[in-house]
Amino acid sequence: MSLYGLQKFLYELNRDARVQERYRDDRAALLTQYPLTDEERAAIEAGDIGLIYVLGANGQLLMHFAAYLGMPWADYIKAMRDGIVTHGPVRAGVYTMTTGMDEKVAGV
Amino acid sequence: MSLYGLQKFLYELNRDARVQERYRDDRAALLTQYPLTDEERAAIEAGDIGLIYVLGANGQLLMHFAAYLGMPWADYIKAMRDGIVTHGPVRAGVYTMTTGMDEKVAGV
Amino acid sequence: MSLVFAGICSHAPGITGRAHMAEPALRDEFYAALRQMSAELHATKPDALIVVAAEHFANFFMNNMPAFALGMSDEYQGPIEDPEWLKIERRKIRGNAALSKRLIVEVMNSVDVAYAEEWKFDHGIMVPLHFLTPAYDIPVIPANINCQGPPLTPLHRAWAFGEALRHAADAVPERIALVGTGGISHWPATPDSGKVNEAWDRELLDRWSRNDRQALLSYTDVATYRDAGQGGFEIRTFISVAAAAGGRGTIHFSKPIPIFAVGCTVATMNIACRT
Amino acid sequence: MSLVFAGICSHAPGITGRAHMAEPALRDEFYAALRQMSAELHATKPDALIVVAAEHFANFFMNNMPAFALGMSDEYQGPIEDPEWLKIERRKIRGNAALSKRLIVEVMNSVDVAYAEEWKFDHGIMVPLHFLTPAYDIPVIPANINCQGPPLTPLHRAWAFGEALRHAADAVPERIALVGTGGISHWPATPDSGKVNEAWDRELLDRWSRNDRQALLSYTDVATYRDAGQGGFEIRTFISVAAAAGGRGTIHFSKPIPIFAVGCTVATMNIACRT
Ligand SMILES: [Fe+3]
Ligand SMILES: [Fe+3]
Repeated sequence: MSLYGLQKFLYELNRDARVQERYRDDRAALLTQYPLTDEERAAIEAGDIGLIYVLGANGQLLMHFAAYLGMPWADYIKAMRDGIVTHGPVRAGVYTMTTGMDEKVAGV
Repeated sequence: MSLYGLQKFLYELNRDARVQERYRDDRAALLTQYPLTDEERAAIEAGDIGLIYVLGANGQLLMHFAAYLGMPWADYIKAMRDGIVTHGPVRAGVYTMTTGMDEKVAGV
Repeated sequence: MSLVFAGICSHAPGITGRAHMAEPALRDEFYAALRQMSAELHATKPDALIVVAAEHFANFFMNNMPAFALGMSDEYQGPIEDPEWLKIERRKIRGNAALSKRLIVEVMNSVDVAYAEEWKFDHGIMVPLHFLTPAYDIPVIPANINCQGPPLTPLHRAWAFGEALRHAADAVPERIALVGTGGISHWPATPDSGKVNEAWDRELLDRWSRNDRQALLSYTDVATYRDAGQGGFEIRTFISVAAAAGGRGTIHFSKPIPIFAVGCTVATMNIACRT
Repeated sequence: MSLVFAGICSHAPGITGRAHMAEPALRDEFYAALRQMSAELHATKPDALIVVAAEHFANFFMNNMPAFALGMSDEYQGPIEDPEWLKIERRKIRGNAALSKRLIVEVMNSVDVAYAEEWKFDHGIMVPLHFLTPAYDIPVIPANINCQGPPLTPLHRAWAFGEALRHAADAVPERIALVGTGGISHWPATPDSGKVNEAWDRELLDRWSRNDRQALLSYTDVATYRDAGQGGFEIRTFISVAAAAGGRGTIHFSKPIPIFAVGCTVATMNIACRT
């Protein structure tokens, strides 16, 4: 249920200008609307893309949050790699099976 | 597309406390978010249940708006009957085929 | 393990919300039939109860209107309506996400169901639960059929959905109960609210009790609307239960209660072996 | 009247959004193949273009995740993403609600599609349109398959969806074009972004070109994930097109462009008579 809340926040932030407005102006209140663990809430507050990836958020949601935070593509890819180094393998969601990270196939 | 906007407003008002809050505090701004004709917007502003029924809103949406406006069940049924007398037959939606209104089968 | 119980009942919000306005003797007879169904349901010791409900625009809208939906959460809420209006207190209702997922994967082999990891129950589920599981002691798996916003789910697909639910119930180790809820002929939330076509209802319930697939699927939406109102579109939920159970039905209660805006119905069906 | 065109192409957001980072000669060869497909598409004089796209959580979420969805509006918008990020300007795109409704009613006879009276196109539809109908001169009908949030739509149902679209296209008086869009093997929006399994892609496209139903439906999600990444789940869109067209396919372009995070593909299929 918790990854559900994390992903729903990302979904609504991505598609709704009003949620983006509240994210800027009233973040704490906004986040109380989603069922989030403390770790998830802190990761969102900090814009910690690497941790959010490890927590299991789908990249189709996460890449737009990274773009919203102003992160260039190469930094976004690097943040996910760093997340795995810091926090270990992806814990939930469709990427739990993802393996090696020694290739830099995108060239970034 | 317009009945769609009218019904979507009712749907979101029915299920979302934040929309209800904006309906109370910031109605005009809230209503700009929905594609509405002037007639639809005026009917919502006035809480004109009879006209909204004639405009085609589904009763599964409309009955909750009537309840939200504090209208008892008998008044809600009467408002729809009065709407047809005042504005003519239902113009769109699933009730366009609805016929007579001479029976008071519900006893209200 | 298998489907262990199958039944149908009404769900109109007036059943609880306008209870005080009904003729007491008639109302209490209806309530007693619902309580009897509750006893029969519990006697089958189900691990979960699938409630096949009808679309009322509580969770879904025409921006993404599923022909069929199934819940996939460990916890639901209800009623979504004003509790004062429905006269049912708002509460959490236990689900079973893991069981839901196994059922959904099975159903998806033949019916393209949308899944929903949250769901706010409206009167279509809360009214039945209020009588059938008043202690909320059986985990619920909500299901939905689009009976409200055209294009409506075709009747033969509602039959296919029932068959798919049966296959799924038989494929999991748990004991599964199934209740379909809907009005038969009725004109809810319209100026004709309270009108009932008793002859049409008798014929529908006769076809249902005989589990006459061909007769059940021969209704057209145009004729149903003419004879049974837009509320008549909800026969889809009853059709699904007939397809799932495959047996013969027994009508325990069937009388119009106009202030409830529906011909109130309580019926069960025996579970036939799958052929 | 009938299905008049069938094709497939890639839709990765990098194709437009990171165009400046790609090797120019390779990129331009790919763009030329897309423009050639655009010319072939226009030559068939379609009245509407159905784009079968893959779920990316732009319009739908796990609170109501349809296995299949079809748009039913006269007007759509796109891209939903930041136009700067995708490098495609935000605009309105013409649809055809009445035609959508007739198609949906036909499709619903065998596939339980959700309908959507609004839809904000993401890169999955905007990138193909940017190249295929740069003047936005053909009304679009968006379609969606859940390739993203498990439980995913089974492959054999994606085939059934393609067959249903074909039946529907043949049942309406309009000339219908169909484009399926998706990556083949790819690991989009992951640390492995840019990785491509060329051998797997060749095999998939070979099965697709031969329209080998059994071979196309023999992939399992576990094996696809292992060999082709989560992006490989999008083969569902290609499978639908093969089922709809029923003919043999021709691959016009198929090369990895790592910065686009996908093996870029352009292919068309001839329309076989229905048996
Ligand atoms: Fe109902
Ligand atoms: Fe994609």
